[in-house]
Order: sequence, then structure tokens, then C-alpha cells
Amino acid sequence: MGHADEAGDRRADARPGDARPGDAGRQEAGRQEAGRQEAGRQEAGRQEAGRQEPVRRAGSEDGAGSEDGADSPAVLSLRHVSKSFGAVRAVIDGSIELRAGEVHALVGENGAGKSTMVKILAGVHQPDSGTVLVNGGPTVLHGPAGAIGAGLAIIYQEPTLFPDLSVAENIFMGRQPLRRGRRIDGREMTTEADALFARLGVRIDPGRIARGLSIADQQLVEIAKALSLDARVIVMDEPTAALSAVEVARLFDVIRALRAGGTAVLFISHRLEEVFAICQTVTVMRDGRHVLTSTLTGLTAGDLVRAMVGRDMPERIPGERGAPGEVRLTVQRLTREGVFTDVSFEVRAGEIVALSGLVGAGRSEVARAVFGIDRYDAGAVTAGGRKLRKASPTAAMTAGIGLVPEDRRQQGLVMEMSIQQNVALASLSALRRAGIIRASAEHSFAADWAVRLSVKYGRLTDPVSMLSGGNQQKVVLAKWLGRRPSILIVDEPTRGIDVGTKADVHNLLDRLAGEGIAILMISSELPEVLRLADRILVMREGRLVAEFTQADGSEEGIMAAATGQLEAEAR
Amino acid sequence: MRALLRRAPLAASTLVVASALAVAACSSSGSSTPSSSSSSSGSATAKTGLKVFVIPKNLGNPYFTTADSKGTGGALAAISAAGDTGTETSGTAATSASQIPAIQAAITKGANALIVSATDPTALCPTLNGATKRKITVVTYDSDAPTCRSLFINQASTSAIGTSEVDLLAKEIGDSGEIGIVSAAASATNQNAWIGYMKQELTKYPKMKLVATVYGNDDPATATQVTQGLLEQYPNIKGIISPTTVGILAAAGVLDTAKYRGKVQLTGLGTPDSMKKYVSDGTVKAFELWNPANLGYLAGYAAADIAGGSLKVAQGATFKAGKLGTFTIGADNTVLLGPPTVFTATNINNFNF
Amino acid sequence: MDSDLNAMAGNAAMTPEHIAGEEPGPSPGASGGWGRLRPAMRWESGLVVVVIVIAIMGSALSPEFLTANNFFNLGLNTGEIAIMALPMALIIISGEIDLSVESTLGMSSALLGVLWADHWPMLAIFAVVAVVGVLAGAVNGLLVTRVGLPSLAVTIGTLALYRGIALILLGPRTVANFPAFYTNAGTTAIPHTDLPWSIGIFIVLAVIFAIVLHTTPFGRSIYAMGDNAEAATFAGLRVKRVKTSLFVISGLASALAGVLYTFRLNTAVQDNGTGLSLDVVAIVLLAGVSIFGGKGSIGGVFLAVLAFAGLQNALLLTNFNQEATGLVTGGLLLISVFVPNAAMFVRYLRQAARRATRRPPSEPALSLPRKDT
Amino acid sequence: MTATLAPPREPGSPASASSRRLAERVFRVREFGIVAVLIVFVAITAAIQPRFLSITNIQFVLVDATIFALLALGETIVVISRNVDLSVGSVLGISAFLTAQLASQAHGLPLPLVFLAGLGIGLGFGAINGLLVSLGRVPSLVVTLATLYIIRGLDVLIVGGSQVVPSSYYPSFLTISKATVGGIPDLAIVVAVVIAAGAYCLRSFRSGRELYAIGSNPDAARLAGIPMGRRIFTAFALSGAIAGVAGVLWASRYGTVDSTAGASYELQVIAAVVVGGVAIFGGSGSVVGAAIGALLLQTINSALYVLGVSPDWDQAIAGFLLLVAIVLDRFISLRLTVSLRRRSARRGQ
Repeated sequence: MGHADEAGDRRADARPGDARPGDAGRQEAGRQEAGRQEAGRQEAGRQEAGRQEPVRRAGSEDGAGSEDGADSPAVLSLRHVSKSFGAVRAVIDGSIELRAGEVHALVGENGAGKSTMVKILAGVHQPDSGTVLVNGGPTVLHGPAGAIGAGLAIIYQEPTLFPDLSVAENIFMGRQPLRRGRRIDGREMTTEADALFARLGVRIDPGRIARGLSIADQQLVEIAKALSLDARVIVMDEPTAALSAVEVARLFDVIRALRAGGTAVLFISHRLEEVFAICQTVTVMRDGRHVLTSTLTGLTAGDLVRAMVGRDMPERIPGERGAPGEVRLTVQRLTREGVFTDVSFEVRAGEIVALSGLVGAGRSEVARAVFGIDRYDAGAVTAGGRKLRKASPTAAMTAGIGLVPEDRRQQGLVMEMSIQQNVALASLSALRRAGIIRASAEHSFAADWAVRLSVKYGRLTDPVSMLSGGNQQKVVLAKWLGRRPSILIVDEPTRGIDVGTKADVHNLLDRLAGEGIAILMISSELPEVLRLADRILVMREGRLVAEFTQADGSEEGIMAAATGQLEAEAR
Repeated sequence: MRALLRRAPLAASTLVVASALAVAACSSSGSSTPSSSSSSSGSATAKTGLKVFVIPKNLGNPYFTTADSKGTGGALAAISAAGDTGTETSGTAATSASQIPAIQAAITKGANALIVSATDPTALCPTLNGATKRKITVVTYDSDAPTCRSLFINQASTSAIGTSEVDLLAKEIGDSGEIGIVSAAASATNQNAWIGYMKQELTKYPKMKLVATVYGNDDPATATQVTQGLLEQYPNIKGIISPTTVGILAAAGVLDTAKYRGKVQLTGLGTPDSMKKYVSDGTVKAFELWNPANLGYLAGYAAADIAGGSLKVAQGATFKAGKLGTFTIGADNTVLLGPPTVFTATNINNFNF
Repeated sequence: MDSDLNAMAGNAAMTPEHIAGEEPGPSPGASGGWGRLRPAMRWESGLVVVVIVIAIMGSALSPEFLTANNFFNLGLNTGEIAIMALPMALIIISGEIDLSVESTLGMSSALLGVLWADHWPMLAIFAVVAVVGVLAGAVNGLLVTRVGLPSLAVTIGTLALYRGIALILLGPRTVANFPAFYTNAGTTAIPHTDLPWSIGIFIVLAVIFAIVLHTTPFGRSIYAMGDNAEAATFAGLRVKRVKTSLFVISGLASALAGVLYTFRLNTAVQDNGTGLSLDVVAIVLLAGVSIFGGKGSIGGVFLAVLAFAGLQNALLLTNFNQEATGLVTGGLLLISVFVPNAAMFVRYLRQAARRATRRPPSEPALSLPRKDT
Repeated sequence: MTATLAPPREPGSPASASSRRLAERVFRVREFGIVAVLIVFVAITAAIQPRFLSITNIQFVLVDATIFALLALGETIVVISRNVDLSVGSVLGISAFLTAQLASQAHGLPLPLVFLAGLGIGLGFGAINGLLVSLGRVPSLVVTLATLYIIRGLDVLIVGGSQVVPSSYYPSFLTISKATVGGIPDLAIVVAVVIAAGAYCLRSFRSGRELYAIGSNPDAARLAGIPMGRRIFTAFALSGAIAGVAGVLWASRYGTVDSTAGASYELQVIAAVVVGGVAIFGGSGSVVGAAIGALLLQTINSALYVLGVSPDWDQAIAGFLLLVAIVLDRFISLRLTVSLRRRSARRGQ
């Protein structure tokens, strides 16, 4: 574990202001839906968790229900749940209803709170407020076991397999078929596993150990596991992220079969065309809030995107950057077996290059390799004219590279340390005299950068864990800016931080580019990419598949390239 | 008589000069003047109510428990009989590192006399000399620290043990054949001394050949395994000598099978209680040991008398040790407990220790 | 795989909150106003109290307890352990552990004996012993950092290996009669003081270690990697290099301890120092160093040494059954790992109660380490 | 999108099947490896000292090995769940003394009761370990390091200076470890059966598999709703109980029992387990492997005595083997992972 969790479940920005009346002025079914939701959301925004909403939403949900799986009761639903982690409010007001025989889509930008909703459904988290209802009755799911007991099967975004055990055992762990004397019936287990894979139209040897399975196969094993539970509700968190088109098609057949069998399915995906292909109902979340629940008929991808983003694509406010300067960072044919292949690009001084693509497309991995965290099998990285030594962050740093990593908590900060110590962590050698860190120097250094980035803090000696996500991110930025880098790699720089800070970060990046720093930005938030980047490189399955200039870049275009479903988009 | 009386404090003071030359010291000190008038009351009635600490190699060692405890009539019994208060203390492991702190603590606690079985003379001497400097009587028993004590209570003359065991075995195997020795730790001074005398004695039996000496470190498991190894390595072995109570028990355990019983003879030092089984079933014909309780008892009395001022250490000086009767201090200020008892099927049931 | 301790701690950490650990949230160490500093302070001030209590009890139970002479003895028997506790503290703060120190001590003691028996000049012997200590540490360090093995398994292995080498070197022999000049140093006090030399050395080293750990980039990086090795790597800290050097330092310190030990007892035997590793680890944990790394201070170690030595000595002076010292050491160890957990747990309950007020829950398990599986 | 063109894979298609075979082969290799080393070692020793293969010596080795093999069984159960139990030696010691006293004082007592007593004593201490680890949320390393000394301290307190000597037992107690069937010690047979049973349970009962699951990926185990606390508790309880029984055997084998019985056995046991191919991180390894590991170490140990090599080498060899074993395992698993991933990747294209 400790991996970067689904984009920014950490994000918690209430932004009452930005709902534009235009939202309501759209397609048939979508229309009043969205309108009411918007209205409701604004109030909600003004007063923390809008408690007067239920009436309205109840209405909307009937609307949704009337379409499909008609008046079938909600087998499982969350009402106005909220969940905070530390200073970060992952879900502020989430509601969703899953009905038997209905495939329900949950969409939203990274950090909208989808995965946290899933974890609440899974009983992994107890909501801070709000209720979980099973068959309409309020329930408390005691841990994963409780959820499983309640007839829930969950396919997590990150496969959770036992690397040392056989595939079959991974599927049936805790529920292995038994022979006389409560002994495990290995043969039966294998045949059942084979049967499950047959349903999925794939053939994975149930006898092999899970270690070394490709992500796709791991995902398939997870799906098989969920199927084996014969659950009444199956939650699929980005099940298709790593699957090939054929496998996706098979999965959809299975889902249809399940639906016909009266199972309720919650389907989470970034690929909207999949949502349209398989789901009847959709719930859109944004910034931890429920935005919209509606039947899909009559909605378009555009409607959903707008509902997700909460605004039309903002046209770029051109930063006061001059033309890009000389090449600062060159990546040539970089390859890491099974992770990314033949990646080449360059970043010039004063230029922001965005590396875009789906989660798991290999963007962060490229960044890690460039910075020397991971080693690579082929290719070369040249920074400031010097070819960098493999797998040596030190070399990268001396070459003037700084990396603001993807997972702030696990990679960016030492949570037990104070703000000051975190800011100074990468510049210690500069802050010492006679080998000893000068407390005064460290303090003024940290204070200086805290001010420049307008970090909001109590004492510099407070543990960094007390700061909000946004301010934590500023601390990480300060840590690297403190080194005066000539090349700055920012991985998901605004993940899980509130709008205010988000704007700060955007302006900061703009300014830094203006000051001539070469910036490589990785972001799953297309609006942000479109707003900031001079050039946009799109990765898919470990390869660079497209490049857009700031001018010809469009959210749809990028998505299309990223999902490889060019024909599917636009409409 | 008066001279003798006046000499008492002298002797007491000469204890300060702890050295192997104690004899010379005593005689030479005859001319010197009384140093500590404090104890000039050198009457036959010794000071009582003294603090005497008994410090065996380690606690939890059955042999020393027998030697020290009141119940068995060991050191503590003698000390209280002499009207003093005795305490048994030591480390848990038989290493100097764990024994020294106990000695230091005893000194700190204001001991008047220490009865020590030295784990390691060189390691203990600085501490023991420190004690002597504080006018604390130091008596060693079971294992000596020659240069830093005033009196050593010797359980049995080293030569006697060495020779008698060889003779015992010789009788059992008819003066001929390969024999082996299962010793304790190879660093154990008394073990090595005995083995030395055994080798000497063996020269009298040309047809007996000592093929190997193995070390069981007084640990049942290790002792068992080394004995097994010995038997496998030298299948023609006729007899085994194990001059350690743990070793002989383990060896007996190994030999206690049809394959070896009666074919391989075993002798050495063992406690009758623990060996009864093997003697009765014929695995062991004869072995020997002094009575550890008596050893402790004697040490207790000696220490009490010296510290009490009623006994001055000098070769030829005599003292009465309660039930054990009168003993005489021999050369190098050592007192000999007496010849070890040989236990056989006939007499073993008369003893229980 | 960060620390193998973590691997071992894994199941202790398996709680729903632990999984929630994937979500951001203040770690309990940091929860509440001043996070990291406060508990630490509390721990050390608590230690001060403990030391005082022990002193009072000791002097109450035995008038000799507070005498200079007794302090000398007390120090004499603690010196080597104290010296080994310093690098051990650094290693545990960095998220690893070294159980092999007692065997490194034994090995260097044996080496000292053998070479002295072969009439080597003492200074040459010191050089050799130092080199061997460094090598011993380097083996541990490289196996842990370069091969990526759990330091627990590695140092259990070398615990046996180094002791074995001591056995091979010295066999059942006992080497004694080292030059009086050195043995006196082992048994006498520093002139004009009641401090044994070993304690004198410990104090000097403690100051050096305190400066290194608390004021230098090196020390800072130890904390960083102990709390979050990944973040430390991302910050460009040389985790592997630092950890290796820590093991080397530990080896060297153990070698020094071995020499002092040998001179104090004026004997080199193969079993010198057996069982000391636990005492060292116990002291370090008692010092408030977190077994999961990232927390602890040299000040704490110093106090813990006082408490430990005082307790052992008091037990000796009072008529407490000697044989039970193991009970005390073990109990001490358990308490020192349980107390923080208990505090953590209480805090957790308090916040759980305060959930209504939307205060971020601080999950106990969060402080328990995460492993990459 | 090359994958789109890939047809659904056929069962047992070369790729997947071979990857399975590879995995199995590697793990087999691991256990065969130990057996091979064992055989080679025995061969060499026998070549130098033929009597090493004499019935009596084989009996000696087997009997000594059984006790370690038994302890290794318990330790394996714990290690598989990504924990460690350092207190086995102390538990063995205290159980050995108490049961020995039982056997020497209550003569009429039927042997099974003595073993039951040992089992009970061990179970008690194991349960304490289990509680401290599963409820106390303290790493097992620290907990058992502490109980290692606490239990030994208790032992010393109880035993004091006393000891139990063979003479005091009723004969049948001592003969437990001596009786043989067709030259093979009963003890070895019984323990072999026990280990086989243990292996079977770990392989074919849910609780057993769940232990592997916990060790293999604790988080996933949690999400799978496995009752981790209970399982881990059970593991420690079992380890303790087994150590208790081993204590009885120890007493019967060596007769003389004082407060030092079983001191520092924990290291040899862990060495045996790791040498036997049980991953120190848990999740993989087999009881049988561990038992063979124990046999190997014991064989080496006694071979040294038989060869007349100073037993001083014993410990160094054990330590060295342990290191070699973990380094080896590390590389094996890395290799395995890589090659499996390669295959999967190739298949994925």
C-alpha cells in the first residue's frame, strides 16, 4: 500500500461561486436535473452540508429510477455522507442509490471523492456524518467483512492480491469450497475459477501464483473474485483502467448478464464512452459533493464533462511568458520494461510541458525515472547539457532538477517533521556551517519561502501534518524552489487541494515559467493542463501517443488520445 | 599463649597482604608490630553478628545450592551456627561478568566476609583485592583465586581426584583400552588441573590410552551430544571419565542403552542422588564426590572464625568446624575437606545429596 | 521494503484505520497542538521522574545506594552497554535494528585475546579490532541496504555468525593477564572523579552523537528516513548510504565496547557479552525511541541508561532475588513499547469522542508503519 | 491496441502453463536445494567417517533433530503470518522443568497427562504472546524478545537452584526418547507424523491458507474480511503449545533439567526455519521445508562432533547458512517475479 490513491480523494474545496446558470440551460433530461442540482449545490456550499436538499433530490432520484429498473427499491444507498481526513475533506455531501438490475455510473474529476465513496460502501471507512442504507434500512457496515456480509463485492482500483498464493486461492480466500471434514477442495476450487474466467472470456491459469501477473490479469482476477461472491451489489472502481478493448467488451457482457440477474452494479470510470455503453443511471460528483443524478438517456458526454468540471473549458489566460528559451531537459527513447516504452521529449527554459493521460498510463513513472528514483532499461536523460547518471536523485538534483511528487503524504513530506524541517529538507547542505545546521538560517529560509508561497501556518515548528492539503503542497513546492531549480517536475500539483490554493499554484507555475524555469507538469485535470501548458504530451499504456500545442489542445482531443477511442469521442 | 593471642590481630592484619606467599608473610610478620588495635580483643570468643556473603559461581546451580543452603547443612547453616548472618548472592550466569557485580554489591552492603567460588580468578582479583583492602575476609571454596584470598577450602586434593578416578576406571576396564574424558568448560581451572593429574596417573597404565577430551560445558544437551560424538568417533572406547556432575549424568544417559551398558564403563564426579538410577541398573559401577554441603559448611565456619577474629590464617593453624570436627590450615593457606567418597551400588543408598 | 521491523510490525498495524492510512491525515504523533515535540518532551520528562524515583527508592532501600563508590560500580557495569546504545538508537530511529552488537563485542574481545596471546603490540591489536568492527558493521549494512534484506533477519544471522567466529578464534581458551596499564583503566576511575573510564568515554560519545543526530544534515536525514523512507529518497537523501554508515558505526562502537569489556574483566572468553543485545535494545526503547523509527533523542538514551543502571544496581543492593533481573529487563522493554501505544490509544478515543465536532480523527494505526507489499 | 487482436487465451496455453510450472519449479528447487545440501553433507561426512551412518548415530541425530523440527513447526506457523516468536526457547525451558518435576513426583501419572501438562503450559505462554501482539498492536519482535526474558526469569525463579535428575523419573518417561521401531526412534516417527499433519492443515484448511494470506499481503487480507487478530493469536498460541510439548521431549531426552534448558534455542529454530525456505516476510514456505532445515542444522552439528571437528564451528556455520539462505531467497524471488512478469507481459502483447 502507500501507493498514490485515486487522484485526489483528498480534495475538499467548496466552491459555491462557480456554478454558472448556463449549467441549467442544457439538454432535455439533463436540464432541470442539473439546474436543481446546481441550485441545491450552491446552498449546500454556503452552509456546509445542505440539509434541506433531500426533498429535491428525492424528486430527482425518482426521475432517475423511473427510467430503468423502475420502482425496484434501492438495495444500497448513501445519504449525505461526509468523510474528512485530517484537514482534508474528501467527501462533503455524497449521496447515491443503487438499485437491483441497474448499472449506475459514478463519474467525476480526480479528487471528486469517488474512491472515498467506494471505501465507505466497502465499510473501510465509517462516514463522519450521513447514513448508509441497506434495503432502505440504516446500517453500519463493520469493516470489509461487514460489507461482504451485506452482499457487497468490491473491485478496488488497485488490485489487492496475495502475491504468494495461487490465483484460485486469491479468488476464493476465506470462502474456499470444502470437502468432507471442512477440508479445502482444491480441484473444485480450480474448476470454479476456470468457470469464472470462462465467463470473463479469458484464460488465466488458476494454479499459478499471483506474483508477476500483469495489471490487466490482476484486474481480471479481482473481477472474478467479485463475481464469485454472487453479490447483490458489485462496485467496480475503474475496472477497465488497464483492460484491452476485447477484455472490456467481455466484461460488459458479464455486467449485462449480472444486471439481468438482478444485481446492482456501481460502475466508476474515466472513459465516458464506457459509461454510456453500459450504464443506465449516472451520478456526478464534484469536489466531494453530489452534483447530479440522472438517467443517461439524452445526456451527452459534453453534459457530463460540464457537470464534472462545473464550467466550460476556460480559455487560457496567457501568462506573461516570452518565447521558450534553450533546451533544459532532454529525454531520449527512455524505456523501462513493462512500464513505459521509447519516451522522448524535451523541455525548454520558460516552457511548461504537460504530460497527460489516464492514471496508470506511465506518466509518473517517467518522472520518477527522470529524477532517478527508478532506474530505466534504455534511453538517456540530459539536463542542463549533462547526461544524468541512472537512478541517482542526487545527480538529478545537482543538475538542477526538482520533483514535486504525486503522493504528497507518502513521497512529498515527512509528516512527523515540522514545516520548517520539511522546507529545509532538500537544502540542508546549503544551510549548514561547519557541518551543523544553523537553526536561525533554517528558520529564516523556511519563513522566507513560506511567505513567498503564502503558506498559512501557525508556527513553523508545527508538524507539517497540521496543514491543509493545499498548504502542504505549498510546503513541498517551497522545498524544491528553495533549491532554485532550473527544471521543475510537478506531478499532480493541485491534487486534492482547495480552489483558492489551486489558483495560487497555477499562478506560481505561470510565474516560475515566466522566470525561465523549465517545467514538466503531470496532471489528470485537463482544465489545468489546457490552462497552463505550452505543449501537451499524451501518454497511453506507457507510450507517447499524441502531442498538442497549447493552441490546438482540447479536452475532448486529449481524452480521445488518452483512451485510444478516437472515434468514440466528440459525439 | 599470650604470644599467640597477641598474634591474632597481626594475622588478621596480614590478610591485607593477600598473596600466595601468605605463609612467608605470616612468619615474617611475626616481628612487625600490632597494626589494628581495634580488634585487640582477640579472645577465643569471636565477634558475632557479622555479615557474611556466600557467592557461588552462579545461582540456580544445584551443586552450589547444596553447598550453600541452610537446609542441606551447607555454608549458610554454618554461618548462622557461628552467630553471624549469611546471604547467598551471585549472578545468574557462571561468568565473571555476572559474578563481579554481585561481589561489588556485597562489598557495598558492608560485608565482613565473602565466601567465593571464583568463576575466573584473573577477572575477580581486582574486585576481591578491593574487598581485602576494606578489611573484608575473603575465603574461596570449590574454585580458587589463589592470589587474592586469605583461605581456600579445597574440596579434595587435586591430585587425589585425578589419580583416584583413573584408578577406578582402570579397575573397571581391566587396565587396558581406549578411554575418553567428558569435561565441563575447557576453561574451567579445576577441571584442567584434575585432567592434568589423570594424564600423569595414566602413565602407570601403559595399555590404557586417552583418545580424546571433549567439553560439555556443563550443559545437559551439549554434554549428551559430545558424548555421542565421542562414542561414534571411537567405537572401541572402553571407558569414560567425566569429572563434572552434569557431564557424568549426560554420559550415563547416553550409555543407558543395551548397546553400551556394561560395554563402556563410566566414572567421574557425580552426586549420589542423581546417579542412583544408573548405578542400580548397572550403567555406572562406581563414581566419587565429596559432600558439597560439608564443603560449604567448612567454608562458612572458616570465614566466620577469620572475620570474627578467632582464627588467624597461618599454615598449621587449626580451627573447629562444628559437626565436621577440627581442621588444619595447610600450605598456601588451603584447607582440605578430606578424601572424596566413592559411591557404589553397595553404599549409594546411604547418601542423599 | 522499508524496515523489516515494519514487516514484523505489519500485523500489529492491520486495522481498518491502517487501511485508511492510505488517506491523508495527521499521524497520531502529530495530532493535537504540537504534535511531534510534545509527546517526546513528555517522554523525556517522564524519564527524569523515573530516574529520580529510582534514586529515592534505591537510597531508601539501601543507604549505600547514593555513595560515590556505588556509583562507580554502577557505571563500571554499564559502560559498554551504554556505549553500544548510542549507535543502536540511531539505527532504530532510522527504522532498522541491529541485534548482532553483543556478538560483535564478543568477536572483538576474542580477537583481542588471540592477538595478545600471540604477543602482538597492543596498538596494532586495537587497529585490527577496529577494522574488524567496521567490517562486521559493513556486512550488516550492505546486506540490509544493497541486497535489500530485513535487518532483523540479517542481524540475527550475524548474531550467530560473529559469536561463532569468536568461538573459532578463541575456542575454549581463556586469555588473561593483559597489561596492567589497560586493565587498570578497565577497573579504576578517571583521576579525581568517581567515573569509570568507560562511562567517561560514553559521555564524550553521547555529546558527539547528540550533536550529530540533532544538529547535522546527517542526523536530520536519519529522522527523515526513519519516519518515511520514500519521502527521504524523493528529497534526495542518500538513505542506503546513511543506513550503511550507521551499521558501520554500530560495529565500531561494539568493537570498542568489546575492548573495554575485556580489560574490565581482564579476560577474553568466547562468551563475553552474551545477552547484552537485549539490554541495549531495551535501553533504547526505554529512551523513547520508536521501534518504528523517526522518533527519539540522545538525551532520552542518556536518561534511559541512568534509569536502567540505577534499577539493576538497586536490585542488587536490595535483597531482591537476583535471578529475576531478566523479568525486570523484559518488563521494562514491554512497558516502554506499550506506554506510547496506550497514550496513542487514549488520544484516539478522545478524538473519536470528539468526532461530532468534525475534528480530524487521528488513527492509532497510522503511526504504525506501512510496507510496500 | 495490439491486445485487441489477441484471441482469448486457451487454457494451459504454453505461456501461462509454463509460468505456473516455473513458479512451482522454483519453489520446489528451494526445498530440493536443502535436501540436496543435506545429502551432500551426509555423503561427505560418511566418506570421512563411515560410522556417521551407523544406526545408533542416525538414531541420535534423529532424536535430537525431532525437538528442533517440532519447534520449527511452531515457528513456521508464526513466521508465515509475517511475525516472529523469539520466546520458544524459554517456553521449552519452563515447560521442560515443570513437566519433569511432574514426571518425577507423580509417578502413577500416565504419560499422556504429562504431555498434556506441557501442552497446557506452552499454550498459556503462547496465548499471552498472541494477545500482546494482536491486541496490544506491538510488533511481535519486541513482544517475544521481552517474553523471551520474562519467561526465562520466571523459569529461574521457579527452578531456583534445584534440578530434576533422571533417577527421579519413572523409567517409562526416559524411554520415550529411546524406544525405536525397526531402528527408527518412535519420537522421530511421531514428530514426522505431527509435522505431516501440520503441513496438511496449513495446506488444506481455510484457517491455514488465511495465515499465508495474512503474511502475503496483510492489507488485502483485511479487505478480504479475514479475522486477522484471531488468526495471529492462534498462530502464537500454537507455537507456544508446540514449544511446551517440545519441552516434555527435551526433559525425557536429556534427563537432567535445570533452569537453563533450551536457552538460546530461538536462534537455532529461526535459522532452521529460514534455511528451510520459509520467507522471513511471511506468505510463503512450508512446514516440511522448515523441518528439513532443522534436520540439516542438527546433522551438521552432530557431524562436527563425529568428525572430531571442534564444535566451535557449529554456530558460525549455522549463522552463515542463515545468511546464505535469506540472500538466496531474496534473489530467487526477485528473479521469479521478473520472469513471471516478463511472461505475462509477452502474453499481454
